Amino acid sequence: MEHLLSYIVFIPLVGAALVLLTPKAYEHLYRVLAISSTGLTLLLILFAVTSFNGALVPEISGEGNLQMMEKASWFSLKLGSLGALSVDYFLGVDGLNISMVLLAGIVLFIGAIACWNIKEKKKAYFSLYLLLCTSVLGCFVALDFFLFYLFFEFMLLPMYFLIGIWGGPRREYAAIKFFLYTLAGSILILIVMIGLYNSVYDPIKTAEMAGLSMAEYAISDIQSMVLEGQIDKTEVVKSFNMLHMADSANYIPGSLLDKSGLGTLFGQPIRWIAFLAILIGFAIKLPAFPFHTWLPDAHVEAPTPLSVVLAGILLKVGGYGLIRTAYAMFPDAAFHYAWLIGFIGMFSIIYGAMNALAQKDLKKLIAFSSVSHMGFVLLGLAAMTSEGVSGAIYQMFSHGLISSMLFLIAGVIYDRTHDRMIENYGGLAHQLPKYTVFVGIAFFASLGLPGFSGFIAELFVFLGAFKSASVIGAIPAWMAVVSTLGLVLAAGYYLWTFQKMFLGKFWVKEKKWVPALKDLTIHEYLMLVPLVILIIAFGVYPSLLLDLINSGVESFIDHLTASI
Amino acid sequence: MIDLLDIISPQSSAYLPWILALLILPIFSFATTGFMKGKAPYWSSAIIASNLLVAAYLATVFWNEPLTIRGNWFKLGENQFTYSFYLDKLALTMSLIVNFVALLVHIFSTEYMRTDANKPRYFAYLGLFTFSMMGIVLFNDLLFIFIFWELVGVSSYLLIGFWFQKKSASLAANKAFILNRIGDLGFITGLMILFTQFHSLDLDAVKSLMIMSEIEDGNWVVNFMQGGKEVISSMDGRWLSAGGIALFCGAVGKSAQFPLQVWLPDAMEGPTPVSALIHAATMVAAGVYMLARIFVLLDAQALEVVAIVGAVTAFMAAIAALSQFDIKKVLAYSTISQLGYMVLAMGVGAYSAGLFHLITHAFFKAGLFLSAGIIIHQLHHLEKGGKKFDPQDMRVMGGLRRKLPVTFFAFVICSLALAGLPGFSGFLSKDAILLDLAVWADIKGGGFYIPEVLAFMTVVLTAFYTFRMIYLVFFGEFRLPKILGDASLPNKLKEGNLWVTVPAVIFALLSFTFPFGFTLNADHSWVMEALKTPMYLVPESYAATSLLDVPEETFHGLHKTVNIVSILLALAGLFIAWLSYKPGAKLEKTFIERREPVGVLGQISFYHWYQNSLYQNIFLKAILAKSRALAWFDQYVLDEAVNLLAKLNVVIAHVTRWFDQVFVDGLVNLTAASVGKVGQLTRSIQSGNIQAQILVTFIFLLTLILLLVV
Amino acid sequence: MLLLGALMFCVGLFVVFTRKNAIMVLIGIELMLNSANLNLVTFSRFDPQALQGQIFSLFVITIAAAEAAVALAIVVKVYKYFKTSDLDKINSMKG
Amino acid sequence: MVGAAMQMADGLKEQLQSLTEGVAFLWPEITLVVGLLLVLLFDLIFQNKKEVGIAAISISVLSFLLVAQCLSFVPNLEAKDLFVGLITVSSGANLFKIGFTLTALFALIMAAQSKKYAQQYFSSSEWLVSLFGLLLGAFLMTASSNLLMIYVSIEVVSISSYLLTGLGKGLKKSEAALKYLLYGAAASAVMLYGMSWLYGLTGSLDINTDTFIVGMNAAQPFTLNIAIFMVLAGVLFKLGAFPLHIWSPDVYESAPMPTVTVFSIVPKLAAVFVLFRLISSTETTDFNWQQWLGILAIGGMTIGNFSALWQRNAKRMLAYSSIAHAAFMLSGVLLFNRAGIEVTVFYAFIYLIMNLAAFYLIQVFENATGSVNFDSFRGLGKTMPYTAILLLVVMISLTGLPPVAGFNAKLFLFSAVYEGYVSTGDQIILWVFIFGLLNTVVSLFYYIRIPYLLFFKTGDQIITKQEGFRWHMAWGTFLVLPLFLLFFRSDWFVDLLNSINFVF
Repeated sequence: MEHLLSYIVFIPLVGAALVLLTPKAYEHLYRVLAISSTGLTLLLILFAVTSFNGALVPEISGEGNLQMMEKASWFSLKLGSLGALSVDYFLGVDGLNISMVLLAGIVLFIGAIACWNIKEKKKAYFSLYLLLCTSVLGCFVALDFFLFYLFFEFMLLPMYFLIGIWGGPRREYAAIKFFLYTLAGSILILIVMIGLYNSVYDPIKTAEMAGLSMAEYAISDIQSMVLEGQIDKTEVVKSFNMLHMADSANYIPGSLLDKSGLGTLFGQPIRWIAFLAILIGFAIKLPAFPFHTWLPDAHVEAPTPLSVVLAGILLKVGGYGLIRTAYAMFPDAAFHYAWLIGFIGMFSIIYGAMNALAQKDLKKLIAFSSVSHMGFVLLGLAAMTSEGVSGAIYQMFSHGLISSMLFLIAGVIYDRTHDRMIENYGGLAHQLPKYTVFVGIAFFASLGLPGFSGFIAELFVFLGAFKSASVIGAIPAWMAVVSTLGLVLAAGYYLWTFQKMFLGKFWVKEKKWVPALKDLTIHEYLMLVPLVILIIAFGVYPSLLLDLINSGVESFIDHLTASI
Repeated sequence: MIDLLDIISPQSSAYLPWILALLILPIFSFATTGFMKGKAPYWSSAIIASNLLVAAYLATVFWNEPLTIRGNWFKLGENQFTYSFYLDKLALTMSLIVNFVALLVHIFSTEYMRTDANKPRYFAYLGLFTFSMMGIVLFNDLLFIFIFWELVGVSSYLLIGFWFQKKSASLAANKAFILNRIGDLGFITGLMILFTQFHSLDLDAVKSLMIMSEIEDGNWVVNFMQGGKEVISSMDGRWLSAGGIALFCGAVGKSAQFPLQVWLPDAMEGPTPVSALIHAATMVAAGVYMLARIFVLLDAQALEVVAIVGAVTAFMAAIAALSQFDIKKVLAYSTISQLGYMVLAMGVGAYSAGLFHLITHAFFKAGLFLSAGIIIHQLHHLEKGGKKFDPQDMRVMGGLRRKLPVTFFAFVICSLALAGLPGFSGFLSKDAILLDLAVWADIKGGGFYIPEVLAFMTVVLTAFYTFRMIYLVFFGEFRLPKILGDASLPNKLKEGNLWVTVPAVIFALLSFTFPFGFTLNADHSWVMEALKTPMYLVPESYAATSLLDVPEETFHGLHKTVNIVSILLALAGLFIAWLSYKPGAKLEKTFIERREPVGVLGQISFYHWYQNSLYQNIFLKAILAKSRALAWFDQYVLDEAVNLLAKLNVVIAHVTRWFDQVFVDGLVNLTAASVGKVGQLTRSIQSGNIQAQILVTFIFLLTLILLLVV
Repeated sequence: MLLLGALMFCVGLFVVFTRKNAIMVLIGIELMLNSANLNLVTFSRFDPQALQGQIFSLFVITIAAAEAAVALAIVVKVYKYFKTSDLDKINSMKG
Repeated sequence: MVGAAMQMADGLKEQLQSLTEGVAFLWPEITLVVGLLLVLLFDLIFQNKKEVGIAAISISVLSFLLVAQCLSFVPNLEAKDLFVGLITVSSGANLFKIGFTLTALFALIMAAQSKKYAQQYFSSSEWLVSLFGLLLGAFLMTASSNLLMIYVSIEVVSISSYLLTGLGKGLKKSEAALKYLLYGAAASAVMLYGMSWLYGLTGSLDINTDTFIVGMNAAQPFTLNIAIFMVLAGVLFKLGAFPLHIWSPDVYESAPMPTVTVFSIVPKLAAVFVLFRLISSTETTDFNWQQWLGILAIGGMTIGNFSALWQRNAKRMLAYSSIAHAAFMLSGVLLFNRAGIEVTVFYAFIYLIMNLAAFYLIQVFENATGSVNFDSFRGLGKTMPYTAILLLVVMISLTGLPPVAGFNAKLFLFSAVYEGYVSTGDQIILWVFIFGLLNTVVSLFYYIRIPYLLFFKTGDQIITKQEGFRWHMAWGTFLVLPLFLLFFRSDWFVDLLNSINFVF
């Protein structure tokens, strides 16, 4: 199917438009619209995933073997001495993002189902939700930095309003904190983006500009012509293409971010500083210590579907962004800072888990566990081994499913009693046996029990992180060993929570909650059961995902190691 | 050069369905039993029985010719992950034992759990356990062993916490799981080390590559091909020892070794048949089984650690078992102690002896637990309608041999095996261990005699606590009526029915020597023949001296001494127990009133070296305090810092406003003051004053000019 | 002449800063304008052909007059509301 | 002698010819004057019920002007010196003029839409005359290439502004007008003094001539610096840039909405243009424009953004925001290369649209609630959702986030700044770059406040829910659409800018 990715990205937008156009009298249709449009998107994504050829080795630093590519010139302009720059409408999938697209489809669909019970201001809610869907999906398939940034920033607004209007008691604080925090991060990314596109040219368009036919010249010819000055560097076409940015041959000779140029700023190579900026930008989104403090607030205040989407997919934008931009574009800096990143990852794992141990609010606990689990992503990336990076991607995918489930579960109890304090419950297993089963599954999945997807992911990260020292030397082996502590702590906070809330004698703080405590409804099964199936499927049969990402990750690692 | 991919290339076999059946049947039981309501026990027992038949069939087919089956699981980067089954005598024996014990426990539980409303759940959990245990046994891939290792942990968690309305049960379940997890960290670290070095976790691959690895300049190096590409793996040689120790950590958790053994006594919160199956016979032995699987990969240092840990555990737990009141606690400590023996055996290189003890222990300890279960179950019946009491407390027992003769028989037989008296299975296996230990200590010398001393002391202790238990439970008079003041109780107490006694008796029969060979010399047992100690595969400079290299004569020379000493020691233990706990003895008389043991040693014993409170107070509290501190830090420092940044914005906003307006004032006032001297100005100037604004602007401009020009 | 101009400018500035009456401030501004005029006329000597400076000063005078007219109108209006032309007291906005 | 006389006569003839030729190029200014007179006449002739007539005349004159300007717009017009070098006509200036006309026209529409203002503005001619005067001055500012012309045109704008501020009743208005006047007069006096020195140093008022440039290069640096800086002060005053920004919040707060709209756009952009002129003729001197403007830009964006944080009044907030935006434009100006010019002009026009939209929409809310205090915005998102969403878009654009043109404006601007740093290695440009982007975060704090109040808070005042179509929605959409359009196709406008030859 042509333009498949465009359909995937924009169907929710069409859904949003339909919601806006549907009069208030048909209010009940909004959620149907939301579910059907995300459902349709999911179907298309499944189609895309099945037609995705995992064996093709993508180029990472070029468009070779990019699949379902859509590229159209969006605009190109010349700005005086700034030279020509071109922005493309450029979508495509390779091993690095296909899994995220799949995850986005699943989580957004489940999130849409979770929106079922929204009562007030439905029109605004559902249209914002669908807008959010479009921007998230766009983020994962956009390969033009401008387009990526558009979607990346555009996630903030719907999220801001969704938390700020439909959230809990401190929603305004949380919403503003979320917004400002992530904006600060994205400004850092913007800074680097400006630097990048000013340093990178598009060889193909440059050739066009110079009147050279691509039939006669290969890209490398053009690159060497630029390097040798046969094409003047003011004549090149600057590019927002993220894949071109990853190819060090595409850097304009002498530009600030040119690897051979190595301009310095405050005594540090600019490439390193740019890498750090982009790292912080995405680490905020991820979130990693010490940039995580917006997350607990946002999660606690966000309504359930939003928590699901936030933890399930929005955080992954941070990880994916790191892979696609920071790592692919600055492999040398990534290697230089591997120790730092690995350490942050390790520290986040333990710090998040320790914090979770002390939380009294169920949602906060899950939020901190997210911090802990996203630490694995950083650790895996820092390792710069194929196991580590696969693990990082797998962890993002798996955490997307598991944390969605965890937040749905927290939502179930909150829906019934409007209270999330762990200490206010005891022995719920008597009253809500089926719910307890799902909680148990979710908790065990999250603490990395084999058979669930989280285990595979964490195992890969450990293997990759440990291997790093002897293969590439990015991070020392002890980081992996120390990080395993996270597993024990995870077992600690989940099991204690489980024990306090569900085991022992039945007890709740308020008598009036008792009649409200009914077991799962069909609607809740509808969300939880597919998640359980997916979590187990990806835990037992990792090839489901690995076949999609393997060649991409391999190529990515080759790209990294070639540039160190 | 060997290509890794060749080693782990898929191997198929027509018997794959049979092996899969061993896994699928129990998990099928897990999946379906929950819906069976009242029929659950029969349903699941039937499934396990068929599983046992499958295992038996496979054992007959593959006893002499091990079977390897391998298939691809997934590919991660260039690394092929495989699943592989390996059916050798060890695996077959284990699968037989697991299924056999499981079957008997199922049968036993049918009666034991008859009145429990949640018994479908119970039997389902048992199915899950059998499934995971079979996984550990059958798979020949460390990753899969680890996976099922964890699943076993979960089923243990579920079963310990089966009566989750009891807070103590749920806490015990947590404790078991978390302490096991701590051990598993080591396991994972071991996996990391092996994977990094060998790019595979398949045991065949690991072993073949381990043979090829060498120590060069203190580095552990191995060269091999992987899919046509040459790989040179190299890391510091110390990782080799670390890897072994790390993997052993997993066993420390699962097999309840020092310092993680504290979960096992608590795990007695679970139903007694579960204790028999999981926490005595099979699951806790998985650690030893795993050690056997990786035995050849351990280097001298790792083995020393294993031996020392085993000896210390054996001794500590035996001490702890001396003074317990709870019959299951005694058995639990005894289990820990016996597991210590097995681990010690592995550590000294007594592979066959260790596994032999694993097998004998599985039977006699299961028998002990089931017998104890009968006692508890029957005493529990007395509780109905009457006053509540703790049916596991030996203080309420006494003189039960008359009321429960079959149980008494089973219990005593199994106890004799446990104490290691000739004619019983425990004697054979313990003797084999002690012999190898003695040889090992002689080779090593020096401080390595300590494990030997500890092990021999444990023999005395074992006999002592075993017979103390027998005296307290079965001899003397029934103490419960006195405590409750109800004289009719003895008449109500009845022997358990066939559902429960038959399994116990079967185990008792298996605790004699004859199932393992009509001999008093362990070496002549078919088990020792079947499970031959393999050679170490680690590079020579790191390898321990294998007992296989020790001349036969050394063993012969020591054999008699060891035999006699151990028998004497066991008898000594028995004698002391008789002295102190025979009916009418001083200790026996006061036993009933005692709240806790007397004396420092008694306390140490009773509180198990205070290990629990040590962990509670030092580690747990520290961790919780730290986590609270971190949470506080997160909320009040980190978050505040961010808020502070926001507030700083506000402050800057104020400052700039001040700059904009108030500063104007100040500056203007200042000017006013200076100008005032000239004469004109006396009045104060207020903010919002246009002149002041002009002035300030002007001053700004001047400052800027000065700054730049100067 | 230039010095005189500079002096006038400074005096004008000083008046602008110190005088409390709006009219006086205006006069100060006029002084400043005139100092510029002085300059312009002086410099015009070096520009004998076009005499641009002198023309400029004519424009300045005109504009100053216009400005003064507007200013006075506004002062009248202000006086209507505040009953004073003291700048210290004309102060209702802050922030 | 005769020859010389002949030459002089020829020169005179030429000059006369150039004068007559020049008039033809001044048709927009002339149209304005005609419009002004028409309004004045109409006011004199008719006695009552003049509102409709005056409004019709003024709006039609401006509309005509706008259409004519657009139609006659030629991008690559060769720059032409008119009136013996007093005035230079260029495409760039014409582009700006179109923007001014558009702004003025919209201000009229705003006034016409509000009952409060319509009565005030169209019942007599003063306001319109002043507005036309301001516009005329702004037109001339863009065309002046002579210090005299610059001074005169700035004064025309200033005096009109004082009048516009002071017109109508109200204590605050008169106070603001007085302060504005005193401040402005002082600033222009300083500028004039500086100009007189420039004249003295170069012997020429015509800043495009060689004599001027040669004289500047030969001048003693210290005097030159002071003189240029004094001239700069006058321009900064019009630009409302740091440190001559102090007047703007008071004036913005007290002046009526349509007037503020004009204030916030027309003089500012005209000042930008004058700044370009000044720089182009003094570029080669010792005066370090980059450093000066860099400091002013950093100071301006910081002071503007941070001061805006604490405002409780939408107009005051926008005043500070416009200070910050002026500083952003300055950071484009300071590059002074082709890219710098283009991005500044791009930014200026996006700023124009954003501010028009912002003031327009705030006026819509003001019409509904009668106040521009933040408190009055509470909960209006519920009752006037569409307008609120439009305002949200505008605020997003002002912050500089996608998908609205404010983002492109910032992106291009900072790209140019970045490029400027790369090519010159000047530290100050780097700091401008860093401060500029960090300030964007700060600006979100206050821009998001209005949507925050609109959507998150509930108000106490009861405004009937407006479900149906209102004209202001159409106008608002009309203003907001270009923001989207220029985000998605900013090349359209940039291509236009590319084709213009900016000559100063």
